Amino acid sequence: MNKFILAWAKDREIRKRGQCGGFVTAILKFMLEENIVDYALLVKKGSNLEYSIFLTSNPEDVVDCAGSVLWATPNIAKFIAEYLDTNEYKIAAVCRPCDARAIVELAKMNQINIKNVFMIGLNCSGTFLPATLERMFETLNIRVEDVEKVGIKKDRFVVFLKDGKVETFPLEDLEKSGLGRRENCRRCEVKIPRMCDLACGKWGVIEGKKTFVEICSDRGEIIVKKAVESGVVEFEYASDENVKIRDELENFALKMSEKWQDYYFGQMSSMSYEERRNYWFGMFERCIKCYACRDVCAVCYCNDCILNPWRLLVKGGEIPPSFSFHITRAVHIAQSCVNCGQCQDVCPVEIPLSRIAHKLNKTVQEIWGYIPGIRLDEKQPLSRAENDI
Amino acid sequence: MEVMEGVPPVINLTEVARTEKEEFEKKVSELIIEFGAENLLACMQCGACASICPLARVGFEWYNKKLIKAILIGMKEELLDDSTPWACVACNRCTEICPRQVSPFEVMFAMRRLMVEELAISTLAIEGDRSLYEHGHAVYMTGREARKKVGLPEKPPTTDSDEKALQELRTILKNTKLAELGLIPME
Amino acid sequence: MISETVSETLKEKLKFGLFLGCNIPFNRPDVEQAMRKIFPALNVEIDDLVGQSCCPSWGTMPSVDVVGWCAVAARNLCLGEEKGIDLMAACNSCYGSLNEARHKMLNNPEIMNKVNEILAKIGKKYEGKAKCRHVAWVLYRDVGLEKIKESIKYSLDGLTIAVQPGCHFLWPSEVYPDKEEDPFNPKVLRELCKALGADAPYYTKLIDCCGMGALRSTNPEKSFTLVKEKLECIKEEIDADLIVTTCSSCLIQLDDAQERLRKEGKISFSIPVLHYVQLLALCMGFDPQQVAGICVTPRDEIIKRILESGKR
Amino acid sequence: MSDKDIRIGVYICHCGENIAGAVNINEVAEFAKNLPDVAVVRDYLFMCSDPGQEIIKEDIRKGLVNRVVVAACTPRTHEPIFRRACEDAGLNKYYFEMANIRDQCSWAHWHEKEKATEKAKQLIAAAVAKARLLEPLEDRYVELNKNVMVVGGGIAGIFAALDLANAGFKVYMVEKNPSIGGNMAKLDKTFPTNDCSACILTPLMVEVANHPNVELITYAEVESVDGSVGNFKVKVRKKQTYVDWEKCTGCGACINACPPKARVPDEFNEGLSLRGAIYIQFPQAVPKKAVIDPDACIRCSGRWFGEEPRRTKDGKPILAPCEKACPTGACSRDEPRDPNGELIELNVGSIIVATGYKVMDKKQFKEFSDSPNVITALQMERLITATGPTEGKLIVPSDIPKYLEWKKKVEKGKEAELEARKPKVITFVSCVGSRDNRYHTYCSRVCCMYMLKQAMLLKEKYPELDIYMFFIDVRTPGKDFDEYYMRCRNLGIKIFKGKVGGVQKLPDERLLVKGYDADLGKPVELISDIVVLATAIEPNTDLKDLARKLGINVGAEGFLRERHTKLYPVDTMTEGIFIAGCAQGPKDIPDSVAQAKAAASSAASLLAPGKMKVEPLISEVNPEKCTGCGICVELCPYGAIEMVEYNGKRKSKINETLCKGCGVCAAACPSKAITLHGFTYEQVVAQIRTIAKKGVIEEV
Repeated sequence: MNKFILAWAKDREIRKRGQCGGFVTAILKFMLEENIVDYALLVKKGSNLEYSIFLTSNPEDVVDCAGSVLWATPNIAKFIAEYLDTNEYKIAAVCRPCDARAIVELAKMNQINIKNVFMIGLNCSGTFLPATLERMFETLNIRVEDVEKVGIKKDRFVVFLKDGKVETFPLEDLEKSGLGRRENCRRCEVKIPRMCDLACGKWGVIEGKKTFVEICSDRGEIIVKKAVESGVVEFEYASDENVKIRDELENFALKMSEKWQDYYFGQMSSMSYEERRNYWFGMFERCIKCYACRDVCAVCYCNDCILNPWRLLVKGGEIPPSFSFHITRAVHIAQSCVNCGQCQDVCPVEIPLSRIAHKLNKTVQEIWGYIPGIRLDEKQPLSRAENDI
Repeated sequence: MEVMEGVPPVINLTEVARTEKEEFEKKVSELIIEFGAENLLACMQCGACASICPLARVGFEWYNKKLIKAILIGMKEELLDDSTPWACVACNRCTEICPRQVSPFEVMFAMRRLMVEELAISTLAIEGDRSLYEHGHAVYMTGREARKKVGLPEKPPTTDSDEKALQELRTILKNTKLAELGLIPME
Repeated sequence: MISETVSETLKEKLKFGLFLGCNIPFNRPDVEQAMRKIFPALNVEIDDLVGQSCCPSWGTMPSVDVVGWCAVAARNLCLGEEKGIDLMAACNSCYGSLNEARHKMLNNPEIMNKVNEILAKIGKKYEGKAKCRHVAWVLYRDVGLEKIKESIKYSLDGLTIAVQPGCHFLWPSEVYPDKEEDPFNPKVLRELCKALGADAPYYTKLIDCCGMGALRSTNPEKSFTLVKEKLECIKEEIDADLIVTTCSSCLIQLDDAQERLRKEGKISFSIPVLHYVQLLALCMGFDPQQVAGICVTPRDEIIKRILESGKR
Repeated sequence: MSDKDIRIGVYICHCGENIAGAVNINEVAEFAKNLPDVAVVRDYLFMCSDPGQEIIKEDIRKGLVNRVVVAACTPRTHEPIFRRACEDAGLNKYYFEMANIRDQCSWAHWHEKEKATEKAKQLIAAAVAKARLLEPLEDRYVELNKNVMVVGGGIAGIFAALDLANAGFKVYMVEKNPSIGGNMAKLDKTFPTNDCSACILTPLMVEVANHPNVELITYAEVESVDGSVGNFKVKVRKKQTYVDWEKCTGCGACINACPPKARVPDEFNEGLSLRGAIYIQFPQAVPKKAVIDPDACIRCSGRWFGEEPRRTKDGKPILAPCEKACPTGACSRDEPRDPNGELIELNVGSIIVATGYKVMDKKQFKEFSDSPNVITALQMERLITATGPTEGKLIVPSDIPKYLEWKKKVEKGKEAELEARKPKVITFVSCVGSRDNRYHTYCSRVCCMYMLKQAMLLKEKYPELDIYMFFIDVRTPGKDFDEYYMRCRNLGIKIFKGKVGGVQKLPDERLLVKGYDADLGKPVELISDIVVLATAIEPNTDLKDLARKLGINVGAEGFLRERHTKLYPVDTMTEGIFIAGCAQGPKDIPDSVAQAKAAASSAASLLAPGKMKVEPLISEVNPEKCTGCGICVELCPYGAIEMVEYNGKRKSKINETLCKGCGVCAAACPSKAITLHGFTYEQVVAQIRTIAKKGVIEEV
């Protein structure tokens, strides 16, 4: 089988309800039906801007979760590591690139048994926080109730209204005014999750409701073959034109990220040492030590965190905590940080935590050429001994 | 420049040390290092540089090895009076083979720089710098017959025929020690 | 290294800034003319680098102030860097002074910064990309021996050449963009001469200094002892028909001093001296008056011999 | 912590003037008195001396103190001494802590006395802060395997092996070449007595080979080393010899049969002659066995091992010449041979590394020309020795091919005239690659002496020879060495103080030498027939690799590093591994032998008791805290950590016999689930906090 295919669900209902021809929904349903996996892990849309992580073993439930939710920022990797025993159960998970990268990182640390996690990746050019989205609708004079779904098309923010109308707005202008995508998404450097078994998305599809699928692993190929054989999924090979368009869109998105990285990191590096220290220490002063950043971190995994009060570093009852609280956290995740942005999302005092973590990780990348969450067989640089006397 | 051949029959080290301490602000070795011979102190006086030095071969007094030794001892006045450094052809054989990477060539030239600083140079040596300032060329000739003879335009496409470029060069030179020492007009 | 990439990109176009220096345009313009003839014929574009100056030569800025030395050199190098090309020199002193200055700047950020502070005053900045190449290396490595063989009209079969690469072609090998495999047994100039059909054997004093430059201006007598030793070795060991150098200083010294030594009765022979680009120009058939018309030690006979014997 | 009864004694050493010269002892003592839990503060001229130790013991015995802090010099040499003092007085010796106020304080800040005093206070406060958190630990004992592996069969290895074998230890001698003997076997005579090298070496080679306690494993290299002192598990790869050594009698018939096309430079003759693809390393080799160099072998009869022979028309097999020549069938190619050779596993308690040196090639010294008549001193050695390529006849090296040609003719019974040129002038050049920033900054130590030796041997044998020697300095620091030098001068050898800067070839293969004489203050030049370069002694190319396998250190110059230059000159940082000979640094034969015997005695005294006390300063995993991420497993340099099942989860576990207490795992563990006893996180953090607070001990 070729690496690149265009595929869609054969079932008319699924094709109608699902995004891009319902390929992902069909595959998940198929895997549950055939008992290839015990559970499917996906995101379910609620009313208005609500959503929830949804774990099911019932194939029929999958169809209810069809459709994309750009304001969902589920912490898939953390959920798996925390609540699912991947040695015991087989799971198919729908992941965005950052989720998939976190899963890979945790797998390297023996926290997830990746053999039992089938990853269906979704291309991603960014997500929105529900609260930000609400403010955006307000600014753009759109009623939340009227919105069917939202999307991003190149540099435009697209709103699909329930009455069938489609409105688009320049994303960059929105973002410059403090709206738009989450900060980490703007800087994100992985748009197509090739570390998954299947990387799916609409990029590269020229016409019709189809999903562009890049098959990234042997088992991914087997599943697609089986699904095709069982008549659940139909496909055609992607043409050179399809692939070219997809590459162009990916590069466009990456270029945008590069610009944002230059912006955020440029801000940091243009500060003098003094300024920079004052800036960050000022930020850390705000900390109320709620531990949310730590608890939500997709690549943290210790049973007994050394930042727990009275364990070695942090005094109980002291607020703000000593700066070593933040430094320790930053250093602990520096090599593995996948820039998922969860820490920053949850911070009640709005410290730009993902910015510092991402910047530190970029430094690790520069020194060792290690990009976290890309290759399972590549050890983290700080966990590796070089045989060089 | 007066060429002083020969060394005093006895070198009075006590006197050399006293002069260096009492009469100069800085040790001559420190000055030489400042003037570019960074590895001066690595020298172990093995003599390899002297074995292949053209100056030593034709009988100059203070060729590389001896110059370094004299600097390390702290001799200054004798060296300032001597012309050897100005005869150095900068051939750099010594740099190539020096086992301590001292670059004796650089010591020779640092010595020249020290002599310039102390204005212990003849007008002859200054001439090149003046010519460089005047024309942009160290060697300069007004006679253009040779160029015409071989079928070339009278003036080469250098600072010689480009006033703006010459001014640029002069600006550069005015920002160097040449101007500081008053060897060319100050800015 | 950034500098390598510049020469890589040059490979396709083969374009160099012709760096003249002082001795060539004023003393030996026939060498300049020879270069202006041969390179276009070899399909190498040359740029005049209008506004270039002295490299600076050893007796000037290098003897005064390291930063000043580098600043003058950097201005010349900038002329090439601004056009994305390397410089090319036929004078070893220029080759040495420019490359040593560049080496100092690349290895010492402090010098580089100070130089660029000075250059800023004339609106220039040197980034260390452009370097100075030697004509011999350009001919040997970029143009290639094959192309040289193809381009010549007259061959030098039967001639014995004593080569004089010159000190700044070899040392300090660390600073040069092109390096002889063994700087104490240089091969490039010998290969270049062989490509013209001549024999260019090793002789004991092949790498010895000619005694030019500061040594000659400081003490001509002492300088001439060196050149005499060298000439005698050439005569005795290989009895050369011709001396070929790739350095304008060596050219002047070997050519001038020979005449003087003859007059003083210190030697009794006469060996014509040519710069390699002149020899190549002659072999390519250019007008001897233009490309080799200036000398002290007579060349007429050897030129006649070349033009008569080796027509291909 | 405060509920425990902690009474700390702080003992400040003056170290003569070493500490007291920069640190104000009284001020520091006053400061220490006010530190929490400090019961006693005393100072003394030399705390490590007997009366000094007695002060500590007395306080312990009287019950005045139950934790001891000594502020003195380096724990590397002195911690064991003070620990023992505590133990003698009845205190658990791990209730001891040391503050180094000499190496890192008084010495470093000798000219800043106030700051030195301030720093001493902080260091002592930090040590006190740690001492408050110390725990009692118990020593462990490990059983020791009494076998020893000696790596390298040169003169040092041979002596180490013989001494141990004679003391009753089983010795495995691993040598990478087919024969033992090392570099010494290549030498003609040895200074300062001019003994014939072969005469004193070969009997020892035979003795070690025949010793019932020694097992020779030649043509073999160490592949891997696991385990630790007392229990090293070594894998040795015996290279494929392609000759059945059981059958080979060393008769040499095969060597003569090997065709000229298969000839390559002979390593034993330093490339001055050629050897066949099948060869015996040298005539006096031990074991005297042939090997085939598979890279040189041209597969004469179109046949390799295990391949069917081609056959003549009448069906007879066509055999390779060596195969045909061998009278015992040792060279038979009927059976296939594994090119990887054989892996031998050894269990040993101690290892002695005596892998020797190599001399620098002259190739990199371009200024000395590429003439074949410019040779290294080791080549000169081969040129003058009776076992060399010319059987000791002195001719210029460029004519050796002529000599070999001539010899072949004579051997075939033909009459022939030898036309090789005999040298009239020989020049020696010292410090080639030594004392040279571009190559080796060290002095190779033996060059001056061997140059003098060669010059003397030459001059004595050929009085008409002119010998010129160029030294930077003549270094003869050894018994009878300077007398040897004077003997040379008296023979009329011309000695110059100055380095040769270049050698140029003359058209007739003679050499123009350009030197310098410091005494005349002038460059000098001469025409010489042979130039001998005293090229530097340098570490073997694979020494770094071997050191890595053994887990021992290599110094910046590339030689094996001893634990302490003066006090532990044959020990390494890895317990149980000793070093001797030129692998540790350039040295002459007497020094190599002395070191070898010292290494043997160190190994013997370590292994003789059969068991050994091991410090309990090792790491331990708390499985409750461990998340099983496995970072520590990857990082452990001793392979001491593995993942095990614990309550149904994978957790890491540390093997205490392998753990050396380096602390890498404890530092790397993100959960801090690993404790390094004696350096616990709490203890180290307490030290750091104290220093960060400028000597104020914080109650946590």
